[in-house]
Amino acid sequence: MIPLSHFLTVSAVLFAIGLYGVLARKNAVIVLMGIEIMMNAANLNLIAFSRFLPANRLTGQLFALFGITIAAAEVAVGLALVIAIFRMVKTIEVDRIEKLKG
Amino acid sequence: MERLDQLFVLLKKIILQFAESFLPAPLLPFLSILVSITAIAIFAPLTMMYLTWLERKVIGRMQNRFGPNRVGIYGLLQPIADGIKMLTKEDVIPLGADRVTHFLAPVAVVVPSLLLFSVLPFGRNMTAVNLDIGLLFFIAVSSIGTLAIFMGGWASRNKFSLLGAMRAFAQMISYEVPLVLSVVTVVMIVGSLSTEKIVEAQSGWGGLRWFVFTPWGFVGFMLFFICSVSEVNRTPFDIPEGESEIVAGFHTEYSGMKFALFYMAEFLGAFAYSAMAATLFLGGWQGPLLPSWLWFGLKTFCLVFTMIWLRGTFPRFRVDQLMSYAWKFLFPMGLSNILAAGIWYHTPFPLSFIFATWILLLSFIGLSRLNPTGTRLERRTYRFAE
Amino acid sequence: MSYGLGILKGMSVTLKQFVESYTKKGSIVTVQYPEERREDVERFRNFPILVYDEKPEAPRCVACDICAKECPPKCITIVRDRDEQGRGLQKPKVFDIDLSVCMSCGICEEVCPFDAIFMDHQFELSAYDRMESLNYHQEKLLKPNSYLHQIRPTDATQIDAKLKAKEEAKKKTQPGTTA
Amino acid sequence: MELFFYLLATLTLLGALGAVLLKNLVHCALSLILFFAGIAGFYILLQAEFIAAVQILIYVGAVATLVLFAIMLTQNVIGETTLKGLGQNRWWALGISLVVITVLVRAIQHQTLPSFLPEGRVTTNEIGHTLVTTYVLPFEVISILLTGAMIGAIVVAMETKKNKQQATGDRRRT
Repeated sequence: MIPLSHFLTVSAVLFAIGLYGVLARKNAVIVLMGIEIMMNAANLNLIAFSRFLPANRLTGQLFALFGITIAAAEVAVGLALVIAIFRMVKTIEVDRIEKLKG
Repeated sequence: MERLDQLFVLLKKIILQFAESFLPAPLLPFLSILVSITAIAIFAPLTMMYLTWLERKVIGRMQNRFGPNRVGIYGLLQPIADGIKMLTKEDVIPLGADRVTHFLAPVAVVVPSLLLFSVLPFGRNMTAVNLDIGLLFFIAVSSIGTLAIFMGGWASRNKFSLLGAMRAFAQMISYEVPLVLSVVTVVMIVGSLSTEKIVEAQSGWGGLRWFVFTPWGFVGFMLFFICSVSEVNRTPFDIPEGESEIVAGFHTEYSGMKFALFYMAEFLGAFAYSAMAATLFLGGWQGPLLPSWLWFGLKTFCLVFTMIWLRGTFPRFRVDQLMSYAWKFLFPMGLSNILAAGIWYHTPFPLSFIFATWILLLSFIGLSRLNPTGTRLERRTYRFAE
Repeated sequence: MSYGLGILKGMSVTLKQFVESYTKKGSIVTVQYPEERREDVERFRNFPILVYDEKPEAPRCVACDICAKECPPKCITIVRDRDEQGRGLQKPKVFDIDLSVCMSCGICEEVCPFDAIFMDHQFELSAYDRMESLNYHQEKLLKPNSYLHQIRPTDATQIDAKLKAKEEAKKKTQPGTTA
Repeated sequence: MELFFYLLATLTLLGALGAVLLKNLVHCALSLILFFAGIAGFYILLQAEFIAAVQILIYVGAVATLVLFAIMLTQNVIGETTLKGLGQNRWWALGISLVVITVLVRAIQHQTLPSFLPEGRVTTNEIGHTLVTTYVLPFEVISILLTGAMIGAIVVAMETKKNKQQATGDRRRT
């Protein structure tokens, strides 16, 4: 019987890995992947709590469902932006895209 | 009759009883799962082998020639000969390819198409894994196959296979949407995702309760079947491995056993999709006289035969026709099908059929009128290599 | 309202073919080669053969080398026979055709003024090594006129009639000039 | 049961680390897919099959495809996907994420968490039912959000006449 704390530690570690990915990587696509990993870690927490808490067990799963749809929409818009940036500036290195001129 | 109908279920019971004597008690549930897994693991490759044989015979006969008839009587040992040939062929890994993905791609293609079999209701209480979200599982697993094809195409690091992989990607995504829409109508009417309940909902009146006889069911069946032909990359939607344009598409660089796996995945997918089409719209294993698993086999065989028949008849789609057909015709048809099913569900009997057919006919004519057939590609503009 | 009927029409054609292949007698055209054989077609041409009238030593060929010059892949090699004093004879000493090169186009048969070379119907000539065993020498190429009659009756009779007519014409002019 | 948990945990952590650390972009994407599959495995362990199937359908089916398409579109040459690797501020990033891990794990240890498992399972039609009765407002808002995001993404990424010339133009200049 796996206690709840195990699930929480795993999702915490995953969240940290996602955070590291967002902060350390230069390529915009990998940054978006990092955000995806963080979103998934949060969803994992939701489902873990919905499994262990005796109160109405449904809300956790419902909010995880909403979390998944929002993450999907967010990735779609993020990648559209990345492609638009690539078309203009020919590079998607995050630290090179800081020129604000038109 | 009952014993014949439950033949395989009784067989499994006998095996379990026999194993009970020497196996410890907690292992029994694993054993029952193991038995159904081995049943599928034996059944799937066999059907795949004899589907290849069937395809070559039927297409041969359609082109006024015999199919394979040299190896064994009527060429029945031909699949075994093909298998041996595939095994003994040298396994070439191109220099530029990165080994890991090149090796993983065929595995990642076959595994989903085998997983599809676990949810199919082969007969009365003969579904391997009776999930209550069986249909959702079927669709989710079939979307993994698309990725594996991309892996294969990208890993072999040559222009043709990458082109094929990108084409496969675009095609399978844009045909998955109408597929899911046509499945939504059945789920909406039956009210459950489990394949068992869907089949039970179609029983009664000696087969007249099958969904295919309702207006929305017929259109849904057509949509599902067309989309499944394209999900499996078979003619007339086989652009990813269009032999004429891009050598062999995503499995150009594969030879020997790996190519056999790609080939196997295609046929397993074809069988699984036709079985699901039969379950959803033709009343799975419902049927008056014959045992249930025979009815399931007959219906799936007819659908697979139509897939092969399509292959013997139609030329290949152009890429832009393929895309516009999916988004401009099948997708709106799926939406109007859901509308028709909703109306059919809530109106009393005589009126429901009239309304539903009226809506569907209207949308069919309207969409066919809207989609100009015979559009030419606009003049190609050439950009010189920079 | 006829959207989609084209598809059904197309599919009905292939279905008809499929069903007919079982019912109609002549619809399957394949010939099961080793067991069944296609009947011989007169103008079928495979590799060339040399024809002799009575004795294999005196073939019709006079080693005029026209066919060797005309042969596109140049697979015919002819050496004229010489008698003791070294004068050329109207007979080839060496006449080789390299069957692995010959594309059985039949040009040698057309250009031959003496109707000495014809295209054979025999095509099962596989050999183990490419070089030596497919380079047919004169003995292998020579075939009696009767064989020609057997495989190409109409052409053979016409050619015999033509030869005979030439024979008389020569005999008629021959006594004239000697007298 | 514990065996599955540890197996899945290693699989998922490997996938996440691979997605973040690997040099070759497409390898990152493939390990991301491994990560998504691992998360779906966790959901099955937590008896949330519906969410696991939805996770596979949406993430492995669509999001990973989207990421791969983006990688393909933003790479000038196929295969040349090695990149300059990590940014120079990666030590800072490592420090911050370590701090985050210690804070979270400490919080989990001190918390008294329910350890017994309530019986009864959440069935799919229960989810469907509550989704359309008590949670109907967020359900509608989500559908609007999704359509908005979809149209927005298309408009942003679309190649219009204006920026089509820009795309080809740039390449000719550099």
